[in-house]
Amino acid sequence: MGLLTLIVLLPLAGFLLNGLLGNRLGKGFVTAVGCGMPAIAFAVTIKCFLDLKGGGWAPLSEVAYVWTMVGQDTFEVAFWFDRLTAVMALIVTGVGTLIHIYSTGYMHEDKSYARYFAYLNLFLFFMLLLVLGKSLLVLFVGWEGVGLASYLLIGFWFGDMEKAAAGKKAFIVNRIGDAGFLLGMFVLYSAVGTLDMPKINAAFMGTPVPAVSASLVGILLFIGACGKSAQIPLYVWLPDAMAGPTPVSALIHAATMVTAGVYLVARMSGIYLHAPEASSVIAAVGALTALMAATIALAQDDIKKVLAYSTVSQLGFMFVAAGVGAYGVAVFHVYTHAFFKACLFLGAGSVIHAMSGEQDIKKMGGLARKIPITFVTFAIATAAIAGVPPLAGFFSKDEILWFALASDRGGSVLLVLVMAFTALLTAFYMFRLLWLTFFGKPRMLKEVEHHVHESPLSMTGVLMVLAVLSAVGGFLSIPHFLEPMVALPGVRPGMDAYHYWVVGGSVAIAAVGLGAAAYFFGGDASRAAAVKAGFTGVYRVLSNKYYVDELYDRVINRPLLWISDAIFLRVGDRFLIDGTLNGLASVAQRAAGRLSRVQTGSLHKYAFLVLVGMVASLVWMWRHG
Amino acid sequence: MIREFLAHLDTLLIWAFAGCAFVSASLMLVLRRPMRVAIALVSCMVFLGGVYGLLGLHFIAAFQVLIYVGAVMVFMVYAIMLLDPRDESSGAHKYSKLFWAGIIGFALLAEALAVGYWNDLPHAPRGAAGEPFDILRFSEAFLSEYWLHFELTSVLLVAAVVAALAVIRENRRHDRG
Amino acid sequence: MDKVQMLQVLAASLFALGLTGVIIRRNVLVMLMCMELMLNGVNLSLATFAHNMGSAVGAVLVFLIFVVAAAEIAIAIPIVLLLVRRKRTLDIETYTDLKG
Amino acid sequence: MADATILSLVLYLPVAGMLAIAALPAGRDGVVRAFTLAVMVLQFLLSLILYAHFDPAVPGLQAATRVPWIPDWGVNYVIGLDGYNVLLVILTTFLGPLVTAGAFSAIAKQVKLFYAMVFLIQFAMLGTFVAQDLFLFYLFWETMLIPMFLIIGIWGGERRIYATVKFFLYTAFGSILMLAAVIYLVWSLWQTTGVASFAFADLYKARLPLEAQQWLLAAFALSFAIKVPMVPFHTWLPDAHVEAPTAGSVILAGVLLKMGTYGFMKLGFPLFPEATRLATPLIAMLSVLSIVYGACLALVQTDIKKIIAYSSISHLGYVMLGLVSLDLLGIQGAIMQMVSHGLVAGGLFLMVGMIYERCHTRELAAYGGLAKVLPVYSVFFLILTLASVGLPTTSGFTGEFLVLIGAFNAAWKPLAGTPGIPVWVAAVAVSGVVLGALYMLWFAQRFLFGAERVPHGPVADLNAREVSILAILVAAVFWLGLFPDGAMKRTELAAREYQELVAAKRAPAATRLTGEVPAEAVR
Amino acid sequence: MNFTAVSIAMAPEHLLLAGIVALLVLEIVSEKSHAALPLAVVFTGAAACAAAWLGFSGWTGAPFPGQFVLTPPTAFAKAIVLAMAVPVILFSKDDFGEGDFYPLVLSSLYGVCLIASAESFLTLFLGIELMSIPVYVLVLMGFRRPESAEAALKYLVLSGTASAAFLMGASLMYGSTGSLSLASFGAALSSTDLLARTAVVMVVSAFFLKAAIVPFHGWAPDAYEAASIPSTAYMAVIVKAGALIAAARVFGTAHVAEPLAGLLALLPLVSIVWGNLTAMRQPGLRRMIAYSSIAHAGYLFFAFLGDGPGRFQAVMFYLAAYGFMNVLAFAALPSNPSDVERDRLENLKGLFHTHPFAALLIGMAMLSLAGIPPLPGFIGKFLIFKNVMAAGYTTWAVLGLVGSYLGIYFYLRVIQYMFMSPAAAATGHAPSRGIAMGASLLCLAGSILIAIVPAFFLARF
Repeated sequence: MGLLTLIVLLPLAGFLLNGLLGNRLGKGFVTAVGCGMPAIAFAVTIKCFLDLKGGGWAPLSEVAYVWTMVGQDTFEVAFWFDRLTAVMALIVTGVGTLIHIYSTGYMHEDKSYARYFAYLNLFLFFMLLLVLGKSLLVLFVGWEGVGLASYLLIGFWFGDMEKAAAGKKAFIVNRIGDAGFLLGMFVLYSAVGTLDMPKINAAFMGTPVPAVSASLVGILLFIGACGKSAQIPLYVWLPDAMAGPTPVSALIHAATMVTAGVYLVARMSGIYLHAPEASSVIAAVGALTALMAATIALAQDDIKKVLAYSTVSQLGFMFVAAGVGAYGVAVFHVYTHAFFKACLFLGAGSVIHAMSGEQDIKKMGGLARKIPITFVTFAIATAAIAGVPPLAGFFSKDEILWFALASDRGGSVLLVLVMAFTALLTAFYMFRLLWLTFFGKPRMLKEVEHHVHESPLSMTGVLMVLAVLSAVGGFLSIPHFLEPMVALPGVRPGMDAYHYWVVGGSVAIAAVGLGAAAYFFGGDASRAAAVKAGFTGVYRVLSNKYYVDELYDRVINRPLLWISDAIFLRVGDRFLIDGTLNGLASVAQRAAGRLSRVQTGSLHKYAFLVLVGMVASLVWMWRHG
Repeated sequence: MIREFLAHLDTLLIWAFAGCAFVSASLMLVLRRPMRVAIALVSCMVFLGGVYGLLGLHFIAAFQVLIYVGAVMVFMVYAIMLLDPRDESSGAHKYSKLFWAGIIGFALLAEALAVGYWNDLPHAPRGAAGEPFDILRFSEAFLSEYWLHFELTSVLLVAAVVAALAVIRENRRHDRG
Repeated sequence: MDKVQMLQVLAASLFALGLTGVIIRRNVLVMLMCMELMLNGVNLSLATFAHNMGSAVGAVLVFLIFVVAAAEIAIAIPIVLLLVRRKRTLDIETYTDLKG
Repeated sequence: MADATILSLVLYLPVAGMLAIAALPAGRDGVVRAFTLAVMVLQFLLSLILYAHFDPAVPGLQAATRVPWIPDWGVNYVIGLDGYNVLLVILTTFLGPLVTAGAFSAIAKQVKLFYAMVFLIQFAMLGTFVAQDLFLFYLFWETMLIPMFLIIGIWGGERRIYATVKFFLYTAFGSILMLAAVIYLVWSLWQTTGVASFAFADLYKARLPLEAQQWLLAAFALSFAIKVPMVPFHTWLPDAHVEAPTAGSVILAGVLLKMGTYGFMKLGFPLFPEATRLATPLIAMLSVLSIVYGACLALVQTDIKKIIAYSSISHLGYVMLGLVSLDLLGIQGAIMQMVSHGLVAGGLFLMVGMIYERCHTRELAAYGGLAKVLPVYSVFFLILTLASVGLPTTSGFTGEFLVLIGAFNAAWKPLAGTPGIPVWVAAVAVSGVVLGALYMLWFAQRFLFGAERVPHGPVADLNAREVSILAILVAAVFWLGLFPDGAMKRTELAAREYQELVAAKRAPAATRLTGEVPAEAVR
Repeated sequence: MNFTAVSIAMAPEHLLLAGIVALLVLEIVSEKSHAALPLAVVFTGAAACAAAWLGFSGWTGAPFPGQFVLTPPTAFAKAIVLAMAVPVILFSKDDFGEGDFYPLVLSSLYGVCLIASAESFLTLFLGIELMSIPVYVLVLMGFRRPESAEAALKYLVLSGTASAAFLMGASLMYGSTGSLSLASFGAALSSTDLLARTAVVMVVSAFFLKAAIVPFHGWAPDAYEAASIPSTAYMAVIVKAGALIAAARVFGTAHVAEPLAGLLALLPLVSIVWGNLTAMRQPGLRRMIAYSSIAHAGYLFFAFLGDGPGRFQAVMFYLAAYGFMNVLAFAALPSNPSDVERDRLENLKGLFHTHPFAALLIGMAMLSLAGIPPLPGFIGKFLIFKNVMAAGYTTWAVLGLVGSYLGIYFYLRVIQYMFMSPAAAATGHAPSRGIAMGASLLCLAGSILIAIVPAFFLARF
C-alpha cells in the first residue's frame, strides 16, 4: 500500500476506531486516536511532499484498487500527488491537525466526545480523498463525503431542530450543486471517455479538442463548485452551517471543505482555459457573491455569522481569481485564507467559550484585557484578512486585485473596482467586529463577566500557531510555486504601470477600513447608531440577508410541495389512476347486480330466453350465409 | 272423375288431418282447463296418427295411438284429475306476462325453421316411399341392426322406474315430515 | 307446395307451438303437455323424412322418442305432485323461490 | 456435488421446508421459527457455492437442468444460472434468512401458515429467476401471487383486504394479457419455423413483423411495468406496502419488484428488439417520470412505509432507465441498482417494522429525536437512508452512478441503430439525485432528530438479533458500494448479450431451431 | 357381430349395469343397508379401471357398426368421467346414506359412457336422455329444502326442450343428408344449404342448453342451488362433461367455418363474462359455482373453434382439470345439519381457523378454477386458448382471456372469507367425515397428477 493511500486511510482508521470503540475506551483513547491519526497523516504528507521534490516535481500516482471494470471502461480508485495536491493536502492535514488539537479543549465537556472526533476524522478522510483523488470519480466520492461529514457535524447537536435542519439544508443545497457536478461529469465522460483528471486536462490541452463545449462542462462543474463553496445562488447553507461546533466551522466551513470548489476549478483549469464564457461567469458570480456577502456581514451581530459571511465573501475573491485565469492566485488565497479564517473562527470559539456560549457581539466588549492571547491572535488574523501588509492576506488579496484588473483573461476596471470596494467593506466589518468584541466597556451580564476566562493551552496554543502562520504565510508565494503546473495569465498590454497603484490602493483600503471602524465604533456607539438611523431600510434588508431564504422558500420549496401534493398525489394518484380503477370495479359490481336480476326464477322467462337464443342463432346463421 | 278423386283422396285426407292437427294444437294454447287441453292434445295426436297411416307408416301410427294416447295421455289425464281440484288458483290467469313475446317468438321460430324447407328440401324419388315400411321389414331391421337401442331403452326404462320410485319416496317422506 | 313440405312446416309449427305453450301457459300440466307437443312435432318431421327417403332409421328414432317421452312424463308427474302438495297450485309463476 | 444439483436443491429446499412445516404439530411456534431459519440459512450457503462456482467467462447457462415436460407443446423444464439471474438468486436467498429472522417477534398468529407461505414465495421467486422456459417462467411468475395474497391479506394492517385484492387484481390483469402474448408468440414461432418451443433461447430467434412485436411488447411490458412498478401502473404498491406485514414489505421491495425489471431484461426487450428500439424514448420518459413522480410523492407522505414505498418507485425508475439506455454501463448499473435497492429498501422496511413493533404506529408525525433514545437504531437507519440517497461508497451510488453515465452515453452517442435517450430525459433523471436527498433527509430528520417523541415509549434499543440482521445488511450494502467488481464481472456477459439481442439487427432468417436449449449453452 | 367383442368393448357399461342391478337387488332384499355405498364405489371404480385398461391396451372396435364405437380416446374419456364420479359417490354418504342415489348415479354414468362412444344420433340421444333423466330426480333427492322440487321441474322442462331441439336438429339433418350418423353432421357443418344450417343450429343450441350457455342457462343456477351438495357436484362436473363430450363427439374433427364459428365464439364469450360477473354477487357457494360453471362452459366451447383432433383433447383435458377441482371444492366442504347454511359464503368465514385442511383444499380448488398457475385449471385454460389462437381467432382468444380475468375476483372472495376473516359465530359446521376427506384427497391426487404430468394425459386423447 502506497503512501498516498496511507494518508487517506489513516483518518478512516481513526473514524472506525473512535466510532466503534470510542465510547468504550474513554476520552484518552479518543483524543490519542482523534489527534494522532491526522498528525501522522500530516507527517506522511510532508514525506510525500519531500518525495515529490526529490522526484523533480514529477507527480506521484498510485492505484489503490480497481473499483469496477465494464468492458473497456475502467473505474479505478487512484491517487495523484502534484504541486497543487501538495498545497491542498498540506493545508488540510496541517490545519486539520491543529483544529483537532484545539477541539480537545473546546469539546472537552461534551458527552458525545467520541462521536465528535469520529466525525471529524471521517471528514478528514473524505477531504483527503477529494484532494488526492486522481479521477473525478474519486474526487466526487470525497466531494459527497465531506458533504455528509459536514451534515453530521452541523447537526451534531441534533436535539435542537434548528441545528438538525441546518445540517439538512447544507446537505440538500450541496446536492443541488452535486447534480450539476454529476451532469458535468457525465457529459465529460461521454465526450472524453475517461474521468481521469490529468487525462481530461491533457485531452483539452491537446488536439483535437474533445467534441464537447468546454463552457458547458465548465459551467456544469462550476455549479457543483457553487454548492460546495457557497457561491450565489447556492451560498445560503453556509451561514446556517454555523449551527455546528465552532472548530467545525473553522475546519470545514472556513479552511478546507468550502475551498473544494476553488480546488476543483483550479484542478480542471485545462477545461476552463478553453471556456472563456465559463470563466467570465465564474468571475462575475465570484465578484457578486463577494460584494453581497460583505454587505450582509456589515449588519450581522452574531460573531460567527459575521465570520461566515466574510468566508463567503472571501470565497468570492478566490473565484474571481480563478475566473480571470489566475488559478495559482486563487489557490494562494485559499492557502492564506485557511490560516487567518481558521484563526478567526477558533478565536471566536475561544471568545464564545469564555462568554459561556454567548455569540452576540452586542453583548460583548472590553474582552481584550480579560483574554489577551485570544485578543492578540484574533487581532492579527483580522488585520490579515483586512489586507494589512505585510500579513498573509495582503499578498493574496493584492494579487487578486491585480489580476482582476490586468489579466488578459477577463480582467477589467469594473471588476477591480467592485473587488476593491468589497475589500474596503471587509476591512470595515472585520474591524467593527474586533472593536465591538474586545474594546469599549463590557456590555455583558455581570455573572457572565465573572466567568470570563482565557481558554486552555490546547486552544490558545493552536491560536498562536495559526496567528503566526497568518502573519508570515504570505511570504511563501504559492502562485510561483504552482507556475509550472497552472501558468498565470498574461498581463493586458499597458497594464504593468498600474501594478503599484493597485498595491498602494489595497494598503489604503485597509487603512480606511480600519479608520472608519475606529471612528464609528471606537468611542460610544452613538455614531454607529446615527448611521443606522439614517439607513434603517437598508439596514433591515441587510440584517435580513436580502430575504434570500424567504425567496427560495416561496419560489422553490412551496411550489414543489404543492405540485407533489395537489397535482401528483391528489389528482394523479388518487383521482386519475385509482379513481379510474375503482370506477371500473364499481361498474362491474353494478353490472353483476343487473345480470343477476335477470334470473327471476320464472320458468317462463327461462324458456323465453331459450326461444330468443334459438331464433337469434338461426337468424345469425342465415344472415351470415 | 270419381276415380281421380279417389286417386287424390289420400293427399286430400293428409291435408285435412294436418289441418285438424294444427287446429287442435293451437287450441292447446287457447283452452283454459287442463282437461280440455289434454283432449285437444289427444285429438292432435290421433290426427297425426292418421297422417302416419296415410304415409304408410302404419306401425308408427299404431305406436302413436298405443303409447301416446294409450299410455302417456291416460297417465296425464289421471294426473289432471288428481291435481286439478287441488289447484286453488284454478288457472285464474291463463297466460304468463310473456304472452305477446311468446306469440311473436312463435312466429319467428316457425318462420326461421320453415325457411330451410322452402329452399333446400330434397325431393327423394316417390317410388321408394312407404315401400320398406311394412311392419315385418321394420321389426326385422329393428331387431337385427338396432337391437342395441332396444336394449338401451330397457336400461332407460329401468332408470326411469327407479327415478320415479325415488320421487314417490320423496313424496312419502314429505308426508311423514 | 307439395305434401312433404307441408308436413315439415306443420312439424315445425307444432314444435314452435309447443315451445310457445311452455312460454305462455301458466298451468304446469299444460306446460308438460306442450312439451309432448314439441316431441310430436319432431316425430312428424322424422316420420315424414323417413317416408320421404325410405330409410328405417328415422322410424327407429321415432320409436325411441315414444319411449323417452313416456319416461319423462312418468317422472314429471310425481314431481308436479310434490310441488302441488306444497303450494296447492299448478300456477308455475308461484314457483319462483329460487332466483338471483 | 454438481452445480446443477445444488441449484435444484436451492430451488426446492423451500418446498421441502413448507411440507415439513405442515407436518409439524400445531402450537410449536418456536420450533417452526428455528426450523425455517435453519433451512433458509442452508439455502443461502448452498447458493453461495453456486455464486462461487459461477464462471464469469462462460456465456449462456450454467448449472442447467433440462427435462422434457410437455413435449408436444415444446415445453421443457429448464432451469439454470446465467448472468441475468445469478445476482438476483443470491439476493433472494440472502434476504430469505433476514426476513425469517426479522419476523420472529412480529408474527404471532398462524405462525405455521406464515412461514409456509414465506417458503412458497421464496420458491416462486427463485423459480421465476432460474426458469429458462417461458411456460415455466409464467407458472412461477403467477404462483408468486398466491402466497403474497395471503401474506398481505392475513397478517396485514387494517385495510389489508383492499390492499391485497388490489395487488392481486392489478398484477393478474397484466399477467392475463401477457399470457395471451405468450401463446401468440409461441404460436407464431411455430408458424414461422415449424418448431413449437418455449425455450428462451429459441424464442429469441423468432422473427416477427414489427406490428406484432409492438402488440406483444405492449402486453409483456404492461405486465412487467405493473410489477416494477412504473408510473402510471404503480398505485397498488403503496397500499400493498403499507398494509403488508414487515416480512411482506421486505420481500415485496427486496425481490418481487425485481421480477418486473428482470422480466424486461430477460424477455420483454430481447424478444421484441425492433419494437423495443422504437419504444426506447417512450420507456425512458416513463422511467424518468417514475423517478421524479415517486420522489415527489415520497416528499408529501405522512406514513413511514409509504415514503419508502414511493422511494422504491423512484429507484426502480433508474433500473428501467439503465435497461433502455442499451449502454453497457447503464445495463450493469441497472443490475447493480436492482440488487442495491433490494438490500436498501428491504433493510429500511425491516427497520420500520422494528420500530413499529415497539411503537405501534407508522405516522411520521408521531416520532422525533429517536437518535437520542435509540442510538444504535438511528445509526443503522441513517446508513440505510444515505445508501438510499445514493451516497458514494454505498451500493446505492454504484447503481445510480452507472445508470446515469449509461443514460448520458445513450444520449450523446447512442449505440448504432438505436434511437438512444433524449438528452433532456437523461438530464431530468439527474434531478432524482436531489429529490432523493430531499425526501430521505427530510424523513430522517423528522424521524431521528429534533425533540424526542416516542409513542408508547420508553422503548428498548435494538436487541442482538435485530442488530445482527442489520449489520449483515449494511455490510452487504458497503461491500457492493466499495467493491462491486466481483459481482459485476459475473453479470457482464449477460449485459453484453442483452445489448446484442436488443440493439443488434437479427440474422436474416432464423437458423434451424432445435426446440431446446442449444447444447453449447448448457454446461 | 361377435359376442366377445361386444362384451369387451362395452365392459364399462356392463359393469355399471351390473352395479345397477346389484343395487336394486340389495334394495329389495334389505331396506336399510350400508352395503350400497361400497357396492356403488366398487362397480364404478371397476368400470373406470376397465375403461382405462381398454384405453391402455389400445383396444379399438365397433361392435355395433355405425352405432357404438370404442377407441382409446373414448375409453379414456369414460375412465376420466368415471374416476371423477367415484369421489362424488364417496362423499355423498353424508347426504344419501341409503336409498336410490347410487342406482340413479350409475345409470346416469351409463348414459355418459354411451355418449362417449356413440356413433349415431340414436345412441347419442339415448345416452343423453339416460344421463339426464336420473339427474332430474337427483336434484330433488334428499329433499333438503322445499325449493328443490321446483328446481327439478325447471330443469326437467328446459332439458326436455333441449332434447326436443336436439331431435329437431337431428331430424332436419336426417332430411338434408339422409342419414343419422354423427359423420353426416360433419357434412352438414360444411354444407351451405339452409336446411343443414338450421339443423346444426338446433343441435348446437340443444348442447348450449345442456351445458348452460347464456342465454340457455336459466335452469343451471336454480338447479345447482336447490340440489344437495353431491348432486350439485355431479351436475357441475359429470353432466357438464357428458354434454361437452356429446358435443365433441358430434363435431368430431370437422372444421368449423363461419358463420357457425362466430356463433361458437360469441355466445360462449357472453357466458364467460355473464357468469363471471354474476357470480360476484352470490351468497351461496353452490349458486356461485353454478355461475362459474356457466363461465367454464364458455371456455369449453371455445375449444370448438380450434381444429381437428386437438378439440377433443382440449375438451377432455379441461374437463378433467376443472372436474377434479370442482368435486374437491364440494367434497372438502364441511358437513352441516342445515343444507342451506352449509354453503353460505358467510358461514365460510374463518373456516381456516376451524377446519384448516378443508379451507386449504377449497382455496386450492378456487384458485385452480380461477386458472391461477401452477394449478391444473391453468394448464387446461392454456391449452384451450392455445388452440383457439392456433386456429387464428386471436381476437376472440384475447377477449376470452380478459373475460376469464373478471372471474378471478369472486374466487378470491371465497379465499378471503376463509382465511382473512374472523371465524363466523356458530356456523354449525361439523368436522368432515373421514370418507369425505378421502374423496377430496382422491381429487387432490388427480389434480396433482394432471398438474405435474400433463403430457401423460394429453397423450391419451
